[in-house]
Amino acid sequence: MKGMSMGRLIKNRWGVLFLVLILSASLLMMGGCGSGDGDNEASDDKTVKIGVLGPFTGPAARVGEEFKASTEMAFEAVDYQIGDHEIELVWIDSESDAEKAARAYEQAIVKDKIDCGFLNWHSWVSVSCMEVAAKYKIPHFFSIGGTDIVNEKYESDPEKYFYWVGKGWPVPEKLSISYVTTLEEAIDKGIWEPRNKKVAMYGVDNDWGRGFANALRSQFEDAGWEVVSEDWVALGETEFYPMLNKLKSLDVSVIAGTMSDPPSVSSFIKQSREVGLESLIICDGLGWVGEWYDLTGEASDYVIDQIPQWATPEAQKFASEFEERYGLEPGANSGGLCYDLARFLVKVLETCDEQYGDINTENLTKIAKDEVMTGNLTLDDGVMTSVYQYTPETFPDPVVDKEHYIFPVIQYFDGEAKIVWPEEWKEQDLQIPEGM
Amino acid sequence: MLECWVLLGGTLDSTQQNRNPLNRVVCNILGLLETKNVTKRFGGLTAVNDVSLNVEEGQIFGLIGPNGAGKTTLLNCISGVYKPEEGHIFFNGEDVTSFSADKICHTGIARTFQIVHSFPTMSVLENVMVGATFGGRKDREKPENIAEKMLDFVDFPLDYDVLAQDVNTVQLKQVELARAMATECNLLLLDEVAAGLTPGELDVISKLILRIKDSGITIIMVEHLMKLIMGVCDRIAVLSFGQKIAEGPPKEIAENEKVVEAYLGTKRKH
Amino acid sequence: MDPSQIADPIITGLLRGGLYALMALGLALVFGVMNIPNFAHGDFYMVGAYLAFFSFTAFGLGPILSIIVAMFGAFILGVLVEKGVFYTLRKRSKKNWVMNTFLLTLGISIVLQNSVKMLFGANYRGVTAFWPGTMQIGSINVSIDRIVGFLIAIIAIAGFWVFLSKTKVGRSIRAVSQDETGSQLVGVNLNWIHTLTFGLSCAVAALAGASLLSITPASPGMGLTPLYKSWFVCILVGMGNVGASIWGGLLLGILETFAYMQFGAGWQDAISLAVIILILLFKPSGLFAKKGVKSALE
Amino acid sequence: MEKKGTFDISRLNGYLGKLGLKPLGFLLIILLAVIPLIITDQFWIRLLTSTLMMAALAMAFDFSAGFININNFGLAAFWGLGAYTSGLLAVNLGLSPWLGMLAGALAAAVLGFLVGLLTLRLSGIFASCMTWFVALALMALTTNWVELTRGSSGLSTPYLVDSLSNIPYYYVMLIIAIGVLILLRVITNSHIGMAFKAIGQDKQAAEASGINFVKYRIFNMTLSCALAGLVGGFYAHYTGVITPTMMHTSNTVEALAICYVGGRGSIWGAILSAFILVPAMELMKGMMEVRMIIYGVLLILVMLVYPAGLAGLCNALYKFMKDKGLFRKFGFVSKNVTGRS
Repeated sequence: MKGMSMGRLIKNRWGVLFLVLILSASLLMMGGCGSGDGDNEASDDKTVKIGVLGPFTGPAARVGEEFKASTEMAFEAVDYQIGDHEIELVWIDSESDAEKAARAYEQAIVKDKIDCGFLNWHSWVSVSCMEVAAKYKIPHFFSIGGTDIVNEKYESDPEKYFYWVGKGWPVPEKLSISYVTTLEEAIDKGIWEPRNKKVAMYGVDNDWGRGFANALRSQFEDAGWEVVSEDWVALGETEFYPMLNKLKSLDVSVIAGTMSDPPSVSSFIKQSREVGLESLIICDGLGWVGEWYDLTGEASDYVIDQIPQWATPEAQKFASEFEERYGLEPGANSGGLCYDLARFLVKVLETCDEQYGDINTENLTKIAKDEVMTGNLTLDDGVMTSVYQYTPETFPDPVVDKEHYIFPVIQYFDGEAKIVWPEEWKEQDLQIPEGM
Repeated sequence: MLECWVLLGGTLDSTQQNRNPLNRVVCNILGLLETKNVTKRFGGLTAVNDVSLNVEEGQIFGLIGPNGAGKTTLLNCISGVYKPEEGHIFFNGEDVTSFSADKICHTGIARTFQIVHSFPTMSVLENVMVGATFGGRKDREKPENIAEKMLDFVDFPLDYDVLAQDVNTVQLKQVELARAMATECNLLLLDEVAAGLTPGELDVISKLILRIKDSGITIIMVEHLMKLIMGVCDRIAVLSFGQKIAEGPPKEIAENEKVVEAYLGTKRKH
Repeated sequence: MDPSQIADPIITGLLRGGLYALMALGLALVFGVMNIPNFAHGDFYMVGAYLAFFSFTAFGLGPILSIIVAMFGAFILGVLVEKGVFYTLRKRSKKNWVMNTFLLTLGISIVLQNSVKMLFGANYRGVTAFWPGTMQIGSINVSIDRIVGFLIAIIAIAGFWVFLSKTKVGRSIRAVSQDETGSQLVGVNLNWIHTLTFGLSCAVAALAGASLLSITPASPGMGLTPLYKSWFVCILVGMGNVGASIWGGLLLGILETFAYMQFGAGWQDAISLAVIILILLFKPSGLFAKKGVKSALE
Repeated sequence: MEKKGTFDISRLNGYLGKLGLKPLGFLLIILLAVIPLIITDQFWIRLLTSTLMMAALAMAFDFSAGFININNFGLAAFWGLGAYTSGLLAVNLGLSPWLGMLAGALAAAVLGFLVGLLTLRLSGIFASCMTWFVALALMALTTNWVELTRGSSGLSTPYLVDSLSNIPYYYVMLIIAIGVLILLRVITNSHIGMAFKAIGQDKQAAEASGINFVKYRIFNMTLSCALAGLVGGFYAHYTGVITPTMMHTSNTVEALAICYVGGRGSIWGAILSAFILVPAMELMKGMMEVRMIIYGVLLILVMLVYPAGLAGLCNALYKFMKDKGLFRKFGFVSKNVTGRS
């Protein structure tokens, strides 16, 4: 066989040049970054690295933004300094996906060598990262993801999974009961005479949505309501006409459920108004992120939600400071709660420094076991709710009652939340739209 | 693993059948290829209507007719691209009517296309090797050697390593012929091999066709170009609107009134 | 069975389907004329939504004007992409054109999506409504936005039909889609037709994205769903059959709505895909395949 | 193939040739095998593991795209199918992850076979679309069949080995990747590879040359999907959790980009480009969008400027050096250097 000519193989000199350039550039880049990593390893052990897990991109990116801001604010307050330790935050992006989160978390452990983990939003991410934390024995503090599924996993092997130290949010049933109580009280008082006692459940199709709706479902049934349907929708779905028309034809007095991503929840509320649904809507999580009212408009009037309010002066101060710095209106449950939990973490770090003189994974694990889980260490000046405390009985949930941790039930009007329950905090009675 | 698969898969390349000498003898009497009352319809249109042909071994058999007469369709029926609705096709005495295109190739019928089909990013040699590897018997010499021989045979003028996408039409036709012959066929179907060629190139191709015939391969050719057909064919059949209207040696056909009426008449306007 | 149980999903489905039809029309056009399987089609939809959002909120243009701005913006972007990328490729090679352009459109899609993400973040940007209010159709209430969206789709499709069949340029486009070499012989300027077609297709996608803004808020990854839905439609009716993509779009809308009602939210994709796969199993060239136009078959 | 050489090295070359390898490639494989002895940082080991995984996926992709001209746009779904099969079997029936990997490959092979049948009558780009639709349907099914798969919340799966170290995973993946490489190289270098190329480029001519289109096309689809499933089975027990998003088209696009930058139709080009792109992308993770834009621009530029990709470039360089007689000095003499296949 005769050889091929060079000219045909390399049809295009510029092409070759271009590829060679790309090749060498990538190799250089690899080399450069590689050596950079080597330096990190040698950093002095006075630096404490905290991996902050949050949905920084993906459908819940807005929550991630608030997480970032609140955590920064809490650590700026102590100037990123605990004793003579410097705090370094490592952002771990969960992308709202269990698998990606687990990968990123493991990456942060092996690459960035974090000393402990902090925060998280979704419970399915909790479930996957719990495994990673247990594998590497890294304590992870105050993840918000709160459904039963996290508790179940913890209880399946408390020894192994206690590294997932405390949840920032109790199991849904502890909070969702307030909705049923609110409605029942309104009926007792004669504020509302529902045309029937039928309720339809809906929810985003994941651990959170199903866990919440299931808890609420049995609570409604216990109170003598009939649950006539259940609908699960995919994360990010924005088309609800068929489902809402079905609910409308079922003629229920109440529809109750939750969705956690802004496009879904706002489309749902908006479209419920468009199809003329004549039911009271319980929508847990509508107000979780700041800009919901821009998306729903007046369709959100009369919608019932459960969210802590910026009631205390400290809370209002935090909220206005937050808005000033980041140009975002913080959501109470994302920004606010995160701020409290970050301050709790600061307290944990300080305690660790006082007791052991050194902050590292091992000592933090001891603090988690001896102080946090036992209820010795609490945060009692939270901006969102009075006291954050874990006891061996409630662990991994925080203590939930009116003195410790509870959220008021609210109803929206013109984008403003009015507290309708409990009695002590009430701003007005539950309002019922005409004809319901 | 690979061998296993081939074993399990049975006939990845089914070996050729009907090659025993006794069959051949019978065939010589019956003719190498016979179509019996072949009819092919597309929806309401009958493209080939009740056509019976008998092609004897060693002939160059011409198939002519005006545009849309069903010549290419008949060729496609023989080569297994279409299945006729009615009628049968016998090759070497075997009924091959329902054979798929690749199986037809294994029985010893090869073809070329009206618009050249090639494997553009393979070299010319590889193009021909495809035919030698998959069309021929397994126990022959190396496909590479066969391919080189075939390219030599068709006088392919360029380096055999050149890619098929880089050669011109007449060269592609040569490659296609070489590929078809590399399948070790007994019968070669040529579909308008002269289309788009200059008179000089035409000369090259018609000489080549005669050389192929001399090597013992029977040829059926569909052609528009009268000069070529009359020059090389031993026998000619004429199709018009799907039906065979005449058959015979070239001289007879040229004088046949029906043909002049149906075919040559329209041809002159061209 | 209550008649409204059938009528309601059909109405909802039609309203959805109108915009699928519009998207599919653009896709089919580019495939028919330029032989490009455009996988960046959904991203022009996204660009349209963003343009409409900013014109509506930041510049306070009215809804109609915002939608028009989105259309023109995407048209210009489409022209730039065609001139910059496809024209360059066309000059360089004609071999394996379909596959190569397919990869190019993928690249364009990645670049567009991530540029938008970089510029505007991953936030959702939507408007409450272009035209507040609802309307009763049959037994159900429908927002005015949806009806206007549907009307826009119908008008755009009708406009396209008139353009393609009555104007000289439109006829040239159709000629190119049927026989490229032939139309060149009769003096059609191929480069110009290609650029125009691609631009128009992008404009149509952006039109859909802009008119749906109040239903689907703008976000960088929003284009994927409309993209694969328009692909369903095109393959369902037979690729290259531009006219039939309208029926395909409406059909898909209705099919999805029924699946949604019967099996619950989330299942509509799985069900409609299964149905389409079944249809293609028995009729691989599509429901309304035309003879002589490009088809999916070997 | 094998030319008797006076030097041992040329005989080695001949043996490697049978496995579809070149001496340089063989050296690189040995290098990869000893890397964990040199680099102990777990991060790098993990990075190399993901790189090998993407390389294996890209090779499986190339097996279809580069030969029978079908871009298997649903490859990620077959990857996910393998992962879910293996994960579910391990979680519900307690099947060993090692067997689970094979089960994953088998499940993906079965679906690949069916998709092959389904797309039989469709031409290249439409067959690609069809695999995509099947993949979307599979992803929708996995997401919505919450009772079985736990839906978008993700399925927790047991780890493959009970160890904090990532080195065992690295070696398992290395063996899989090399296995995939050798298997695919051997197949594509044989007459089967020629048949693939032929049916990919011209179906009619291939059939007229005696190639059974149906068998080869389905064989190709089945094998390529099975390999993706095998890698998926490994992945399920590597991360410990799988979600339906792993079936997302963006993962296919990643494999596709790696395959095309590597140069399609070469198989080994995919490994080369994976080793450049995956680490580069990982190290740029801080700039999420920018790195994706680089991906897109790279894809466009490769298609516009140098479609032969890295493999084509390497072959050209090899050829150039051979023509200058640079190899003869070192005894690297081999007849079978056509630079292609």
